[in-house]
Amino acid sequence: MKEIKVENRREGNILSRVFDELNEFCRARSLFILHYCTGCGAIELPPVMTSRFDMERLGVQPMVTPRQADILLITGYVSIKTLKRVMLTYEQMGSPKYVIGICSCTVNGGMYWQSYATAKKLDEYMPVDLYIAGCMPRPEAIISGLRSLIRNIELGESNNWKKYYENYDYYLGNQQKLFGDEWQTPVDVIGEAEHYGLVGEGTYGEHTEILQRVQQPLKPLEMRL
Amino acid sequence: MRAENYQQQSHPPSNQFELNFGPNHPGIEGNYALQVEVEGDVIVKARADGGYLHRGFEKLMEQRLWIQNISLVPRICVPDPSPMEVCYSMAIEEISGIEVPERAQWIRVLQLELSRIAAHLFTFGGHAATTGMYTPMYWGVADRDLILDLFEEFTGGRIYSIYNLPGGVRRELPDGFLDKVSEVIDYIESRLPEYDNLFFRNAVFIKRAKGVGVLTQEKSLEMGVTGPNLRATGLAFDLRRDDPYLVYDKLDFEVVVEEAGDAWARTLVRRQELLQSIRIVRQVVAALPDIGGELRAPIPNPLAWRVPAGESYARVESSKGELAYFVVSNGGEKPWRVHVRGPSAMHAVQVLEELVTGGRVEDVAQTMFSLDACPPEVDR
Amino acid sequence: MDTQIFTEISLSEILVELLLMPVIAFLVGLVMVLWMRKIGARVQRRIGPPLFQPLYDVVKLFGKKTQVSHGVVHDIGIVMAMGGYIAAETLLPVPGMNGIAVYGGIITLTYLMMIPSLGLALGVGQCANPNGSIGISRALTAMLAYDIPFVIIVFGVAFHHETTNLVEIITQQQQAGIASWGAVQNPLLALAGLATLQGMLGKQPFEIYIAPAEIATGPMVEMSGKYLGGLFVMQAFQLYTAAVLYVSLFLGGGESWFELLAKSFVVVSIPMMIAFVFPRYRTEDLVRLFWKWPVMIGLLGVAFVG
Amino acid sequence: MNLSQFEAWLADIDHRIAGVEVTASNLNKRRNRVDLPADKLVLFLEAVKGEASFVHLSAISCVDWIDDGEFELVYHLWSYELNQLISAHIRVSRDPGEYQSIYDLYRPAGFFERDIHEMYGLYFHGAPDMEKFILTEWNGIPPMRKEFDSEEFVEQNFSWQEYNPEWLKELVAEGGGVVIPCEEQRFSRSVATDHGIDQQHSNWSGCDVSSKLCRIDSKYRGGD
Repeated sequence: MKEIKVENRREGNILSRVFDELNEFCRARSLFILHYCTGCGAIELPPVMTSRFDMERLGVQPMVTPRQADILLITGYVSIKTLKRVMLTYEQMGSPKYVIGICSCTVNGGMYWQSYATAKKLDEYMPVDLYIAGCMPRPEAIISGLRSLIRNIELGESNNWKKYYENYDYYLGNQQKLFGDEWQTPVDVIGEAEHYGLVGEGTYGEHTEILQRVQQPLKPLEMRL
Repeated sequence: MRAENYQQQSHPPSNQFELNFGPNHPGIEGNYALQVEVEGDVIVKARADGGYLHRGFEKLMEQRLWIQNISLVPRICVPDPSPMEVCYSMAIEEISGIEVPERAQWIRVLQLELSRIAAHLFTFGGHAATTGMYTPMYWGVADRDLILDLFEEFTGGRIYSIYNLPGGVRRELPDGFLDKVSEVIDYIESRLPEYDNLFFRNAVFIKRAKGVGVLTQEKSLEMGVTGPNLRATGLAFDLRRDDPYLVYDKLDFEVVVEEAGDAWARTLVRRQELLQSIRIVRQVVAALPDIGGELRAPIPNPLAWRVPAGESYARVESSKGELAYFVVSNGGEKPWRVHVRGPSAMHAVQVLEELVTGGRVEDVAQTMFSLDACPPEVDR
Repeated sequence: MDTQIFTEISLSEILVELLLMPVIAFLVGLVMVLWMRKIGARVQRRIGPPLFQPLYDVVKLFGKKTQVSHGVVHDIGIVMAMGGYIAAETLLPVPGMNGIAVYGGIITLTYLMMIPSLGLALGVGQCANPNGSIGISRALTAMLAYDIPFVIIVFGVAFHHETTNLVEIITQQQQAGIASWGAVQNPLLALAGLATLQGMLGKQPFEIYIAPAEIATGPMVEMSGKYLGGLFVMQAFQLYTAAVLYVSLFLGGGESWFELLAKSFVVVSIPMMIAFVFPRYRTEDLVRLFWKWPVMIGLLGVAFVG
Repeated sequence: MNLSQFEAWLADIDHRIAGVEVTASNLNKRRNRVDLPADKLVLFLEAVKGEASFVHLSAISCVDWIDDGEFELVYHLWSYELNQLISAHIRVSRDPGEYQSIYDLYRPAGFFERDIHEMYGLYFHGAPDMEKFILTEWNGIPPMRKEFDSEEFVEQNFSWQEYNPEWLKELVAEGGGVVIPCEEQRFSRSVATDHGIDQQHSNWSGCDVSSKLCRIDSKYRGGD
């Protein structure tokens, strides 16, 4: 086992440190996957889930809504239309959250590199914690990928979700390049970053300025009787 | 206020609201969406929304060599990929006038039928899961995995086999492979009674599935429904029998028909087709050792192959219905145009919209899964 | 006998019991959740989760960094959902601890067991997610469906023992061995009780209000972090409460903890084994079914109560 | 109608509807090709559906013949009684890009016409729904048109993952590794011209191929 880095742990009294340890220990062992089949790699997920490979052994189980989930599996290529929905889903998930890019297409476009319809580098639009390459990766590969994610979480090394807050400007810029300047999501990422103390150097920038200019405040849902 | 400034605001009744089924929804097969307007529990309007899986296959194929596209086409339908490459190869063979050796044809039939069994096992599980019974899904996917193991052994890929070439198949079957096929087929057949007890004789499931999403024969003909969904309405039509390709005319099998046309009938048709596929695989396993000869007809250097100008329309009965490739060549290195007619393009859009409307919220997912809609075929 | 119970308990003892009973209930409930998932795994021919999985889940959910709240009522709803069961635990006598069961009785318990559903309805209503609204309306309908046979059963049992005091009911059953158990004395009521238990736990075929494939887990659709954790805790309580209540009413409670737990796990296994091999009924079928068979059997049982 | 009657019917059709031409017919293989002028299509379809029982519209395919300035529309019709397929070919001018819908004859046409409209920009009058279905987030020209260069679009809008680890750098420094600049990759790269199909052909004739392959080979060998 690798030595656990001290600086990754929150400073404070012993009790809170023990609590953090426990928290991280449990977090590594209970991962809820969002049930969203974005691409063709999703066909290898049922075998992973079901009787033969049984990922519940690792404490991983599918959940149906982004609010409940911890892991966003991008199973293969994401078309631009899907990417919009993936962004909405990603921002709705509660942190700490992890993104796993399954299949070669999430790395570099895969065999659809010529295609006008698919996004090529997933890493540009959201921070990815782990890639499982292959077209498509076998269930064993997915399970071993999940295992290494579990190990990373336990060691406190998988903190990529913080990057999204800290470098929001970069990610937003790439999204705007693809979706146009009017792009906005219902989630107030900057507000969340401020609230949870995750504002970094890259949180604000030219792209967030564009966002603040075009952003229309969300209205509360109309109540009708 | 002046009259021309007055904008009438329409307030829908309070029990009416919009609901998005998908794209991120467990009740949707794959990455697809259905926007429904619900009044109480009843759906008054449904609109399919596709394109989430669009990769521009047809454009990609125009940019790649004829032979490169073989590895591209299986990705069009993920649960049942084998018919795609066979159909594409058949289309090229027809244009260039290549005769496929008999042994290759039998091996292709083996591949197609194994793929069909796998796809049907997958569909049951999905259908059962939409009604809240997850055990058939767990069993079905695990049993399907045995077939994927077979595929891995003889083609090298679990899902995408990329085993065909225009003119034949790539490799000879491994030693002792046919014995393994019969073993797996026997095992799956022995499992079927358990599926029956769990699923097909389950009173609650029958109550849920009967009368849901009824397609009459007239309507399914009008709307271009094909495959098991058409046979569930009482029309005995199967491309394997009525537009025979490969060696299906030498094989003995029945075209399964059900009359009711609802979700239950569609599932029953698939259940019985499973048996027919097992029957076909047995015949192929019995016949293959006696059929010798080449594995593929000679083709020019595939990296510089110019398929002669012409066009062809090849059709295959996939597990979802009529799958067709319209391939046009202008004599170049790359296809001029490949049009994929996915079977789900019909029943996942217009038919689904129509069947869901007037139905209940709890039956949307079931209707979609019982139609065995495959969104990547729609989006391509 | 009544006077003895009232006089013997001191205030400090009651306070300790009030604290201890929910904690024990929670822990046993977690084991029951694990038990349920293990049974499911076995039916589905797989191994299932590790031993401490339910605990990991709950701790992780409470430890999530972002907690998306949809307003005060959303918070209160979850507190009500958990609190209703925590209050119910103090009214469920277990070996060595009676809590405030002697003061409450079975009628109060019945009321308390409805609070979680109502709390959930409040909380989910605030989320404004149509899936959640559909889910909660289904959940309330289902509650209406199983509560009628439930009330009949409770009435029948109380009539049989001529008391609404759970401690008294358990003591009466324990006096003459198995022959005096509710299940032997009123088999029809026990049968109706089993059906009600299935509905109360919300397992297939009565799972309509969760229905992931239809309404994306209905009431839970907008729950994240500690809210979902609260619901996980609620589920543990729910399993415990339903099982122990059934054991107390029909299987003579437990003279020792071992006896009680053994009986509860047997009881709770029955709905779980049914759950994994059935699809779910539609709402109207569910209501029709509950108002027909369990009600009829329950009424017959009441008629035979001597 | 049986098969021999159908044969006679097919032989007679060009007399009844002017301009219809049965260019290929193979009843054994169950494929028949019909070419006809665009304005006669509905007439032909009505006849073929009403008289010869071709009730199933299998597909409508669109082919972009950019050099002729025309779209070719192919209607594939199937008869469940005769087990025959008729492919009716018409040509429509590319420029205004409009044609009439056959939705009232064949309902599956609704999907195919909608698809062709968003992929090729060919508008069908009278179709019930010409809204975008797949490319709702797409603002460019219809992507299946030949003049749309998908690769150019990709190069403009997306960037690529860098993969240049140390071991590869060392290999390349020694002269090894397979380093083919993007513009030299033969099998996927199409030459970007307006619609430069011809240029593509002349560039990549057979002998050229072998020389390029050799070059790649020598690069391989250089590492040894």
